[in-house]
Parts: sequence; structure tokens; C-alpha cells
Amino acid sequence: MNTLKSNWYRINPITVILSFFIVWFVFAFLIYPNVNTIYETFFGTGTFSLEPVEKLLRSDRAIGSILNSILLAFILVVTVNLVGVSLVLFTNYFDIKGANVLKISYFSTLVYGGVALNLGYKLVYGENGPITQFLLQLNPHWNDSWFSGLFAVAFVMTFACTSNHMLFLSSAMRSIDYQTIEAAKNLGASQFTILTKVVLPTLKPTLFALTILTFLTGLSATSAPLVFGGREFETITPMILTFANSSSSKDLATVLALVLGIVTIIVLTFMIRSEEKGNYISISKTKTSIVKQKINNKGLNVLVHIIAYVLFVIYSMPVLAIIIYSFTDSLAISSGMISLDSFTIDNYLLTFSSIEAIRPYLISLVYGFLGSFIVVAFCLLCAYLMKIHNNLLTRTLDYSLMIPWFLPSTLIAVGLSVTFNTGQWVVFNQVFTGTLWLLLFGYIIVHIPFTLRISKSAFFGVNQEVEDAAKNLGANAFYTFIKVILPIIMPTILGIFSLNFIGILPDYDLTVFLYHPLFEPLGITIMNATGNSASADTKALNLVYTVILMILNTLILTTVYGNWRFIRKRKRG
Amino acid sequence: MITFENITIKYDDFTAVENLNFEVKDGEFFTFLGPSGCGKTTTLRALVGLNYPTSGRILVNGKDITKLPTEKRDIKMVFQSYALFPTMTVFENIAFGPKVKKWKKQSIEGKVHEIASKVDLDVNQLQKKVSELSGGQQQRVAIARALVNEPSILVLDEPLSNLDAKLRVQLRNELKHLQKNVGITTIYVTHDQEEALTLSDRIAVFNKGKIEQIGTPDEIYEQSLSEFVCNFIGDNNQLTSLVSKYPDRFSLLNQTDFSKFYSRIERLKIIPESDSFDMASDEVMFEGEIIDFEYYGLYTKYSIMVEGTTLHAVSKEKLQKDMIENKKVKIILSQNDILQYK
Amino acid sequence: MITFENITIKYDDFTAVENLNFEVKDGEFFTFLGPSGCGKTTTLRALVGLNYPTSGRILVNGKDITKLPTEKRDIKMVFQSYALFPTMTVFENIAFGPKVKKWKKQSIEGKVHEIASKVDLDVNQLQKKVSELSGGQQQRVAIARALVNEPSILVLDEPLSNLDAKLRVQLRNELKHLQKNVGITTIYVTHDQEEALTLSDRIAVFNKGKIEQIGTPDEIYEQSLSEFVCNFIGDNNQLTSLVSKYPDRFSLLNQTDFSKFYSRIERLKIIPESDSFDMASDEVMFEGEIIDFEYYGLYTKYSIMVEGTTLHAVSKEKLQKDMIENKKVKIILSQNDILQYK
Amino acid sequence: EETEGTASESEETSGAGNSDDALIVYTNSNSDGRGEWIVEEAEKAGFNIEIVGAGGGDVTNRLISEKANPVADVVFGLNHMFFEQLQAEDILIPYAPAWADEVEEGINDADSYYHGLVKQALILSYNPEFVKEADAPESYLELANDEAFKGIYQARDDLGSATAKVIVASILAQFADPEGELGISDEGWETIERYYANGVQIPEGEDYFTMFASGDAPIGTMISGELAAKMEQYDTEPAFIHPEVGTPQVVESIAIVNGTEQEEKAQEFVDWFGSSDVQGAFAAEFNAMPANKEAEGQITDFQSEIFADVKPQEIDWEFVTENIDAWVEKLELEIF
Ligand SMILES: Nc1ncnc2c1ncn2[C@@H]1O[C@H](COP(=O)(O)OP(=O)(O)OP(=O)(O)O)[C@@H](O)[C@H]1O
Ligand SMILES: Nc1ncnc2c1ncn2[C@@H]1O[C@H](COP(=O)(O)OP(=O)(O)OP(=O)(O)O)[C@@H](O)[C@H]1O
Ligand SMILES: [Mg+2]
Ligand SMILES: [Mg+2]
Repeated sequence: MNTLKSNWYRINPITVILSFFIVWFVFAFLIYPNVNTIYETFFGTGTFSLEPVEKLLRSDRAIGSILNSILLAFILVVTVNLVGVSLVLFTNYFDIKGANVLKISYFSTLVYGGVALNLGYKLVYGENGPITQFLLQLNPHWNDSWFSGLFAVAFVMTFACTSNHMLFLSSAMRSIDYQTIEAAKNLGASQFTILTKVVLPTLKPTLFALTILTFLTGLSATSAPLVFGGREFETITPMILTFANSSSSKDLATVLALVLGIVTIIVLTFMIRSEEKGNYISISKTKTSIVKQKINNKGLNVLVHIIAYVLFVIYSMPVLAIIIYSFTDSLAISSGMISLDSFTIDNYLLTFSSIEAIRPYLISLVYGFLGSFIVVAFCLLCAYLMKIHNNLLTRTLDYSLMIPWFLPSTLIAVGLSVTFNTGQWVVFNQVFTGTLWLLLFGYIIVHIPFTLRISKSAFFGVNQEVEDAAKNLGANAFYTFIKVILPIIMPTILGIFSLNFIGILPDYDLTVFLYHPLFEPLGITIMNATGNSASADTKALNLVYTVILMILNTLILTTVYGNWRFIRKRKRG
Repeated sequence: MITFENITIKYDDFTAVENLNFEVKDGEFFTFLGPSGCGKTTTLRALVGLNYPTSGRILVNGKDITKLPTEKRDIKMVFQSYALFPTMTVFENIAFGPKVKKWKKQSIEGKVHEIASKVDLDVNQLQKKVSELSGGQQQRVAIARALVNEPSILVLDEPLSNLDAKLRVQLRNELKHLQKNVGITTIYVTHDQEEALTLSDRIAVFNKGKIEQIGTPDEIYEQSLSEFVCNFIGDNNQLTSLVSKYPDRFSLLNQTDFSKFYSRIERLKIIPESDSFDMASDEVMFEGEIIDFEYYGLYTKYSIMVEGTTLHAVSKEKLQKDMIENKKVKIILSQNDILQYK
Repeated sequence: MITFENITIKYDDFTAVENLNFEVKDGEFFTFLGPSGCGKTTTLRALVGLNYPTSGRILVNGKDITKLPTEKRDIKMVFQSYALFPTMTVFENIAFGPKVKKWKKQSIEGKVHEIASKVDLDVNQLQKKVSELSGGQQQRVAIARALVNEPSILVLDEPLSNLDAKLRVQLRNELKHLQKNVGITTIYVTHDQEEALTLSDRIAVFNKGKIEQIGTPDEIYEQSLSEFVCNFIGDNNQLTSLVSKYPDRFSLLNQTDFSKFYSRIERLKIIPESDSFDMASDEVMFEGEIIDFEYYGLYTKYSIMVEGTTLHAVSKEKLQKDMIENKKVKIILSQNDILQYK
Repeated sequence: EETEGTASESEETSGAGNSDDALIVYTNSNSDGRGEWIVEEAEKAGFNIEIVGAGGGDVTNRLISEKANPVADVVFGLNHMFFEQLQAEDILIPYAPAWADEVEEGINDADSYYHGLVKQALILSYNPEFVKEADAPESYLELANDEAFKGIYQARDDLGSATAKVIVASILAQFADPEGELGISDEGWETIERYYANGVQIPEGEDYFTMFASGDAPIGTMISGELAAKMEQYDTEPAFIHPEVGTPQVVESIAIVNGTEQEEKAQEFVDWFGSSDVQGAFAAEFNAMPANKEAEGQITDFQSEIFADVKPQEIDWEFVTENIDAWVEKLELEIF
């Protein structure tokens, strides 16, 4: 049908204009600044030079870090999938007592991440944390800084990176045709066989996508290796950041980033190919929704409950620690000892010492809203074009839009600010550095790849006939899109919208290079209050900001995402 | 032999089926027939072990299986939506049960091919993904997947309801032959009367969680025990108003005990007004005129206005269109063909 | 009037329909009938403007609309899957077209209610989500959504194929009445012969991208022009082997020009072996025995073995089971009822 | 009433100060209420300023990337390494403020591109709770060379930060050798390698003073300006070490950004901010050590005590600035 139709759509002037816009945007903001950086790296001196590459090759540490990053990525692919799948099974598949309570803690990674999350784990597992204290009581010779190195990094990231599993794998799980499970049972299959042969294979496409995401996360891990890795386990991104900050070493940063990019591309291509092979189409016309499975084997049932609750404890402890310690003085925070008079609300008072303190929240909320709105709109548009035209141009577009996945956000930021501090012909000689726009562009760019993947899969789930029906009733393509298709994919879109929103709020790495000096976003405020240049011990403040962000994120998630579901349910009821 | 004893099944407060008692004989093709939501699937699932009765017992050959989990029962089910495993090939789907039972690899292969050829799936199709098959082929896979386990009882939940008419008829025939050849006790669920009538040895008609009648197809059709069964199982003419208008003409009916009267539409004979007809003593005749007709090819269905009531009659003979309009006809009906209800 | 002129439609290299030429008259109920994959939907979508012919022209009342985009055509379509907008209420679904055309709010409301009552949807249902409706109600929404635009042409792509038998018959009747009342030119796609025969003014039988025959239902059924049409439209008895065995008895047939002979199963009369029968000059008689039967309630279908050939016959009268087995019968057939093909 | 007063005041001054366009001031020294204090004081003095805060490296990078289209008018708080870098990138314009002569010798830029405000001494210290006086080291070099200190002193490797860079410079500058790699003798490189190999790194999110106070790494570098607050918070009193070569000092300076559209106003602001009154008040409020000698009167006792014994280390900052990036690169790639 496509070949017949596309001949006609091509003439549609709106499509042509939009296509030009997209091509221009991708070139101007994704390709041009980054290629510019790469060009400078190798041709900066006027002649082609491999000097930065040689420098890196000579460095054992650089090579080691690259290998560590790759190792971490592979480990995480295994562990995160293991834990993520378990979480989804515990909340959506097995009949676990108290699943609703478990769910809340499993979902906690959605509302806090990065530095804050590491802080939480440090409070729990660090030298003064309750776990270490407990281990010391068991065995006085226990090394109190046991929680470091590859193990600690992998441990923390394993539990930190499961939010996408909880969101996207859960919904895939819910769409399994329960009758296939019953059929397998009827054919005599054990619960284990059902799980491994019937249920998990059905989740394969989603698992593939999540695996790619996890791999990328592991590859570009920054804060967890810095906090827990120590000297034994260093990864590549912190090194990139150090070099990116030093004007004479930027070329090294670029080369390292390129290495990351190449590894990413290799893995991505490999995975997309096997994804295509492993794909399947559900044939069920009348699906029945899944019923939670009670585990028959008593011993196993107890074991699974224990695991589920251990995970519950693992997920809850850092959050609880953050909340509790945010109400204590810094002595308690650093020593781990809490007594009754450790409690104080001074930390909170300090954070909101003036009305001015609200301003960064507002600015970040506006950026968050605009940024995620535009990126979602843009990705929807691209995904839509890719759906109706499957040709070389759109496939190239698909790959181009993944560029931000290949580069650390810091480097993207540097590329943007350096490229657009003088008038460039691609943007009609506009200077963006020092304007409000640049940061917005930055937020949009870094969130494109993930948003695009999700939008695409949402689109391809929409029945073509519904679209045809709207057209047949006289609606043009735009009207059809807005009134018919968009509402259908709205739940997914709102999910990704909230995720982006939550991601933008506390961002520092990208923000610090791009923000307008007079409009200080929250990430900068937090860093200023808690970073190196602050003299007072700032852990307490950090905790307070984390708690505030958690509340804010929960609000965003429930108002944007939850509310929509609620409205739909109410309308139906 | 399968025995249902006082089976009641509730979903929370809602009683889906109530106090069922019936038997299915070995080798029988037994059908549950009834409108949507009457509890057919619920009963079936209790037999298969996918849900458990609130009270009562289910016996197979005298053995109580009420609480046996489904995987331990020798009863295999074909699901309404087939419930094929979408991630597996056709072969893997069929071989699923034997693999679970850890049959030898070779004997699995042999058996799968044997069953596949029985349901008319060729070797090529065995290697395909199930999503690449047409609806009818998918159904055959579903049946093969159940049959390969050589169950003593096969259970099918509206296996044809998703198919188009032509395919349905074709598969229905295949199913019947298969059952005849293999001789398995078969329980079949449907809400399609034609399917029930043509396939079954015996039919249980369900209504609102209860069985209204159990019998052979012709018992059910010709001696429907209740008004519900009568209406559900075929096309009828409502004769109540005619009877009450001319009670004398219907002298053979029991008009004291019964107040509702039906006859199957094929029992009505039509003859041109001008023709004369030798009426038997049990027959009644009315005059009417044809007001509409529907052409079915195999037959034509006429609507005849008789004394203010529209009656239907079928005839293999087709009348010319212009001859039909407002054509006066006589209709003749034997009182023995009239079904009477309270 | 709709005119297809030399319409050919290709998907890449594959020719889905080839050189179609036909006309549909104003107010006609015109049906495309044919097996799966024969190009019905493709042709329909070209008429609606959802795809474009590779060559040829489509005219509506003499105006060439071949390249007009669908939103500009006055032809509305009811999709096979209904394709209702799942996020909108029933009212919003029906009001979609008028809203696009920017009708006044009040007149939209009035019109929607009017059409809704015409398809038997009440005010309550208008406020429901489409997912809360039953299959039949959804179908009526789909029809209302198309009708409210007052199109001059309504096009329906297998609108009943997803439904179960009972509902299908009911909706089929509704559809016919609706078309009669509103009088819109209707193009209907189906692969269900019964549906085509009972609904249509004229039928075009498709086969592999070409039209084999166009005609009224009884023309198609009784004077099938090709073997394909003959087989597709109804149940037949293959008489070829009988004819070649006894060429003399079939003296009225043209055995030089034709080599394949069929008759519709309802044309075969069966009488007990002992009965005598006054044969007309065009009739032939054979002896055989009943080997099987299928009970349909409305009629019974018998399989009779005649000289090594299995023939089928239908009869309203049902014989007792024990009377049937191996029962010898005579079968009688008029040579005028035999269809002959090359 | 009070707010009314300040409002009318600022209105009065707005005529002179052309206040619709706020003066944009970049700094890394706005935390702990310093930013608010400066804005308030400046407003009283008739300046409408807008403070933009970020870490020293980030501020520098921003200024460089905004070179073609500068946003900032004034930058202050960075140490001279950053200012040297900015100057080299042509981001500053020279201006000699009225108070230039009041600043200690050798602190201001010779070409008047930047001028000192606040002195910070990076003092090697130990926590007497965990280290006996007799066991205390005498210098960074001793830390590196004596195995006894292995694992108990802090060797900061966050080379993005100014403090870590200055410590590196302080060590390497003692081994300057025009023949050596990157201007440093082999011995120098070996020393710093040992220094990092034996030292304890401070993980991300940890505070150096926490580790100092808890005894995890009870020898480390204190920053004079932060000391008072930290000591109070942790109730820990460090003991200072005064190496023979001296203690590295950094000076936080102020400069005007090249391309500012309000050069005159920027100059007025610099004149005001660096003046002894303001610096004195700032020092009193935030326990800082002003570079302006005239402000000495308002220095807190605490600061004068610290600086009383501190002998500044002689470091050739020009040499350091020229090489620091390359040193960092070498450390990152080959030594860490
Ligand atoms: N899980 C359930 N919880 C509550 N009620 C249920 C559940 N499943 C079925 N029911 C109700 O039980 C009754 C019988 O359902 P059942 O599925 O047995 O009907 P059925 O005869 O198979 O109908 P159909 O022909 O539509 O499949 C229905 O009223 C249905 O609404
Ligand atoms: N998009 C497409 N690309 C290639 N071939 C197609 C496409 N759509 C349909 N075809 C082919 O064109 C032929 C006609 O398809 P069409 O959908 O018109 O059949 P149909 O008569 O409507 O069948 P059905 O009764 O199954 O709906 C089929 O062989 C089909 O495989
Ligand atoms: Mg059912
Ligand atoms: Mg079709």
C-alpha cells in the first residue's frame, strides 16, 4: 500500500515543508555542531593529526577505563535485566502478598536518580551506613570500605537502572494473552516451563529495546563509578568530562567519546538485527488479561517472597535514608549515628531561606515542560513521517536522530556552545550562546533518541484502518493526526513526556554549559549550594534538594501520567 | 465417562452456573449450546481444571477430579482464540506438550508429523511462524497441539467463532471426521445453532447458568422442552395470536394448559391460492399474501401476511419476482408440528 | 452512476486487479463477492480513494475521480474492523465527519441524533465509549459514522465478517432495511455467499483480480457462467462421471462442447426405492443408497452413493436414523437444472 | 517601611547607574549567602547587579565559549590560574582600579588585566586527634616520600577543581627543569606519582573535611576561607603544617570582560567592590582574608591567626598556567 500512497503524499506541500524543517534541524543541531567538534579534533592544526589517539593508546588508564566501561555495560545488561524482569514478575506476574506496597518501592528509581541516588546508597552501604555497621558487628575484621570497586558500582547501577523495565516491560507483560498461559498449563507445562518458554519469549522485543538502553547507560556511567568505583574501577565518562573541561585537552575528550560512539553503534546494529529476527506478531483476536500466578511449589514460593522483599528492602533503604537524614544535622549524616536531638528542620529552612529560592524551580519547570513538550512533538512528527514513508531518507533520519546517544551530554553541550557562539550560516547567522534558546535546544537534543524509539513503537501499534477512516471522513493528515492518532497513543506519550520532564529538572552536566546566566535552573542552584565551592558541609542540603525533587517528580508523574489514566477510567466508569 | 454432580460455580457473589448434573458418554460428541454469557465457558473450564467449582464434584470414569490441577488431567483444550504460542513455530507449538512430558526427540518428531498430516498441515507449514498462517490453518494447529497428547477427552471452546462462513463449514466437517476417526470423547462449546445441530451426538442447551435441555439434535430441535430452547435453536412462527383467534381450528392443541404456540418455519407449506389441497385431519389452512422474500440460493424464505400476523416459510422453488408481489397463497400446517409452551 | 474503466491496480510487480470494467447504478445494492485475496478490498479502496489505480479511470456520474484524494470524495466507507476511533465517545465518532466539514454545532447534534435513531442507537449509548459497546452496536456506529455525511455512495468492506452467526443474520437484515429506507448507492464486499445472495441487487464475482460474472443473485446462482462461480456460490453435485458413464440418458446436454456438469444440491429429489414416480421427459433417475446425513434443523442434507459417485440432496423431511442406514433410494434430476462447463 | 526605603534609594541611584541594564557578574564565590550579600550591598551602593554562579572551571569554560557574544560584564572569585587562561584567550580587558595599589605586592596582574580580592591559603594540616605532633609530616614531599604516611593523607584527584590543581602546581613547581618533560624533572614526576599512589582519594559526593575529621584521612589540605565554618560544623580543630618552601596561596581576583557594553559601569563596580571598605566588610562577614591591605582592620582574629604563620610559597604562576593543562593531561593519562 505504501508504494501506491507515498507517490501521492510526496506532493503534499505541508509534508515537504516539514521534511525540510526536520532535515535542517537535524543537520544544524545534531550533525553540524558534533561534526564540527570532531573536525577540530583531527584537523585543528590544519593538518590531519592522530596525536590524541596516540596519546590515549599510550595511556594504560585510558584503555583500562574504556575496557571497564564496556565490562560494566555487559555486566549491567545481565544484572539489570535479571533484576528488572524479577521486579516485573513480582509485581505483574506472580501472586506475591503485598505486591502493591512492593511496587511503590520498586518504582522509586523513577523519582530520583544520578548523584542523589548514589548518595542514598552511600548512606546505607557506606562506611557509616547501617549495613556496614551490621557487618562489622558480625565480623569485627570486616573491611569498612568494602562497598567499592566494580562490585559496588554494578550493585548500585543494577538497582538504579530498572525504571524503564518497570514502565515498559510491565505494560508488555500486561498485554500478554493469558490464554496462552492457560493453554501451556493445560498441556502439562510446569510453571517454570511456562515462564521460560511462553512468557519470557513474548517479552523479547521489549527486552531487546531495554537491553540496548541498559547497555548505553552502563557504557556512559558517570556518577556511580565516581562515587563507588575508586581507583580500582574507573570508567570513561568521568575522564571525558575532565578533558572536556580543559581547553587544551578537548581533543582527547572527543576521541574518547568517539570510542564510546563506535562501541554503541556496533552493539546497536548487532542488536537491531537480532531484534528483527526474534520479532513476532501476536495473533490473538480476543485477548484475556493476565491473572497473577500463585507459585505452586511451597518452598519456591517462600523463596520468591523472600527475594521480593529483599528487593523491597534494597529499593526502600536508600529512599528512607535520604528522607530521614534530610531531617538531621550534618554530624548525624557523616557519622551515621542518629539520636533524638539529631533531628532538625534547619536544612529545609536553609533551602527556602528566601522567596528568590523558588525562582530556579520555576525556571526548571518551564524548561522541563517546554523541553519535553517540544521533544515529544518533534519525535512524534519524525516517527509519523517514518511510518508513512519508509525510504532511504527516513531511515537515514532514524539513524541521525540517534546521534545524541553516541555522545555524552557534556560533549554535546560543548559542541553547541562553541558552535553557536558566532553566527553560523546553518542557523542564518543567529548567535545562540548566551540566549535562553541554547539550553532548550540542548534539552531537546539529548532526549531525542529515547523519545523517538518509544514514539515509533507507539505509532506502529495504531491500526492503519483507523487512520484511513478519518481521511475517508474528510479529515486531512494533520487533523487526523491530532484528533485521531494522538489520543490513541497518548498514554505512552505522556509516560515519555513525564520521564523527560523528570530528567530535565535536576540536570547539571548539560545545563552548566548552556544556561542563560540570568535564568539559573535548579541543577545549577543545587550544585552551587552543594558543590565544591560551598564551604559548609552540604550533604544535608543535598538531601533536602533530593527530597524536594522526589516530591516534585512524584507530582509530575501523578498529575501528567496518572491523571490521564484516571480521567480515562472515570469517563468509562 | 464424565459426570457432573451438583456443580455450582460462583465468581465472588455472582453465580455463573448453578447445580449442573449431567453425564457425557465415552466417545460422544457432546455440545454446550447457549447464548453469550450463559456459563458455557465457565463449565468447560471447570472440567479442564482452569477454575474450580464452588460446590459439587466432577468425576471421570468414577474418579473424582474436581480439585486436580489442569496439568495433571488427561483433558486437553482448544481455546476460543487458539492461544497459540506466538513466539514458536508451528512445529514447536504442536510439540510443546510432548516436550513437557519429555518424550524422546525422535518419537516427538514422528508423532507431530503424524498428527499434522491428520489435520492437513504439510511439512512446509510446520516450520512457519504461527502468525504466517491463515485463520483456518491456525485452528488446525490448535487442534493438533491438543490431539498430539492423545488425551482421553478433548474440549473445544467455540473454536470456529472467529472464522468466516465458508471456512467455518469446511472446518466443521474436518472436525467431525477427525472425531469420528480418532474416537475421542469431545466436548464442544458453541453459540451457533447450526454448528451444534450438525456436529453433535448430544446437545446441552444452557440458559443463565442452568441446563434447559439435554438431547440429540433432533430432540432439541423438534421437541424443544422450553420456549427458550425453541426460540434459540431455530427460526419459528409465532402462532399464538392465530390460535387465540381461531381456537376451534386448532382442536388438537392443549389450549388449557398452554398459552404459547410455535412452529418451525420449514413446517409451513405454501401453495398458490388457486391450487386445491387435500388436507389431512391434523392440518389447518389459512389464506395470506406474500409480502417479502429472501433469496438464499439453496432455498427462498417467504414472508406471508396471514390475518395480521407475519409468518415465514421456506421453499426450494423460487417464484418469479413479479409473480410474488401481493400474491395470494394458502398456507398449510399440521397441528402435530406445533410446539406448545406455558 | 459509478463507472470503472479498464482499472488495473498493481502492488509493485504484483497485479492485484486487472482490467476491471463495470457500472453500478444509482441506488443499487452492489456486491463484490469472491474468495480471500481476490482483490475486492483493493478495488474498493480505489473507489474510495485510499489507493490509486495503476491505470484506468473511475467515473462517478461521468466525472473522473480517479485521482481525487479520499477526503474530497463523496464516498464514505465502513471498514471491516469498523476502525472506530477508540478514544472518542459514540457521539464523537459519528460527529467526526460533520465536525471536519465545520457544520454548525446545533445541526451536527440534530443530525447525529437523527442518524443514531435510524440505526437504533439510543441517547444513552451515544455518550458511551465505543469499547463499551457490543460488536453489533459497534457496527451500527460505524455505519452511522459513514451515513451522517449523507454520502451519495456508501461502501462497506466485509462489515459482518467478525461477528458470530446469529448476530450476522440480524445485522444483515438491519443493513438491508437501512439501505431500502435511505436509498443510497451501496457497494458491499463479502466472501460470504449467503450474505451476497440475500442482500444484493447485483453481484460481481471476483476471482484472482478479475470479474468472472456480474448479475442478479438468481442469475449468479442459477446460471453461473463459469465453473468457478458455480462452485463458489453454492453446494453442487459433480455429475461429470455420471454423464460420461451414461451419455445417452443425458441427451439434452451439449456433450460435445462441454465436459463438466454440475447441479445444485437442492435440485436433486430423493424418493424411497419402492415409490414410483412419474418422470417428465427432461428428468433422469438413478438408484443409490444413503450413506450419511447431516441434520440442520431447517433441513437435512443426505449423502447418497450413486454408481460410485457421492451426491448430496437436501430435504425438509427427516428420516429416522435407523431407517436411513444403507437405505436404497431413487434420485431424480431435471436435465434443465444441469450447469455445463468446458 | 524598610523595603520602601531601599526601593526609593535604588530609584534615586538608578539615574546615575543606568540601572535598567543590570551588570552581569560571573563568579564561583556566591555560595553560603555570599552572593546575596554582595547583591544587597551593591544595591545599597547604587549598583544593579545580577550574580551568575558556577564552579571555577565552569565559569571559565562559559566565558570562553561566550567569547564571541559575551554575556558577563565582570568576573570575580576565580584564582589566577583561571584568570591567566582567560587572559590568554583574550577574554579580559585591562583596567587598573582605584584600589590597585592597596593590594599586596605581586598579586595583581602586571598588565592590569585582573586584581586581587581575597587570599586563600591552602594549608597542609593534620587532625591531632589521630596524628601525633611528632608524627606529622613537614611537607607534601615528605608525604610522598615517606611510606609511613601511606593511606592516611588526602591526595585530591579531582583535577577539574582549582584546589587540586594548585596542590599539583605547588608540588611540581618545586621540580621545574627546562630540560624535563613538560618543564618538570623526572624526579618531580616520580614524586607526584608516589604522592598520588600513596594518598587517599576523595570520592564524588564526599567532603574532604568529613574524611579529615573522621580520621579516614587525617592529613590534608585546608582552605583558609572555609575553615571557620567547617571547624564549627565538625567540631574539629586542625593543626597546621608550615613547610619550608611555604604554603601555596591563591588569590581570588576580579576583572572586566572583553566586549562588555557597560564598561564604565563595570569599572565603577570594580572600584567599589575591591575597595577596602567593602572588602573589609566582606572579610568580617564571611571570615575571608582580603588582599587589600587597607582592609586589614576588619579581618577576623581567626584569619589573622591563620595567616600570621603562613609563609607564601613562591610559585611562577606564568609557568604553571602555561603548563597546567598538559600536566593534568599527563596525570590523568599516565599517572592515575
Ligand atoms: N472472571 C470472571 N469474574 C466475574 N464474572 C465472570 C468471570 N468470567 C465470567 N464471568 C461471568 O460469568 C458468566 C458466564 O460466563 P462464561 O464465560 O462462562 O459465558 P459463556 O457462556 O462462555 O459466554 P460466551 O458465549 O460469550 O463465551 C457471564 O455472565 C460472565 O459475565
Ligand atoms: N500492501 C500490499 N502489498 C502487496 N500486496 C498486497 C497488498 N495488499 C494486498 N495485496 C495483495 O493483493 C491481493 C488482493 O488483496 P485484497 O486485500 O484486495 O484481497 P481481498 O479480496 O480483499 O481479500 P480478503 O477477502 O481476504 O479481504 C492479495 O493477493 C494480497 O496479497
Ligand atoms: Mg465462552
Ligand atoms: Mg479484503
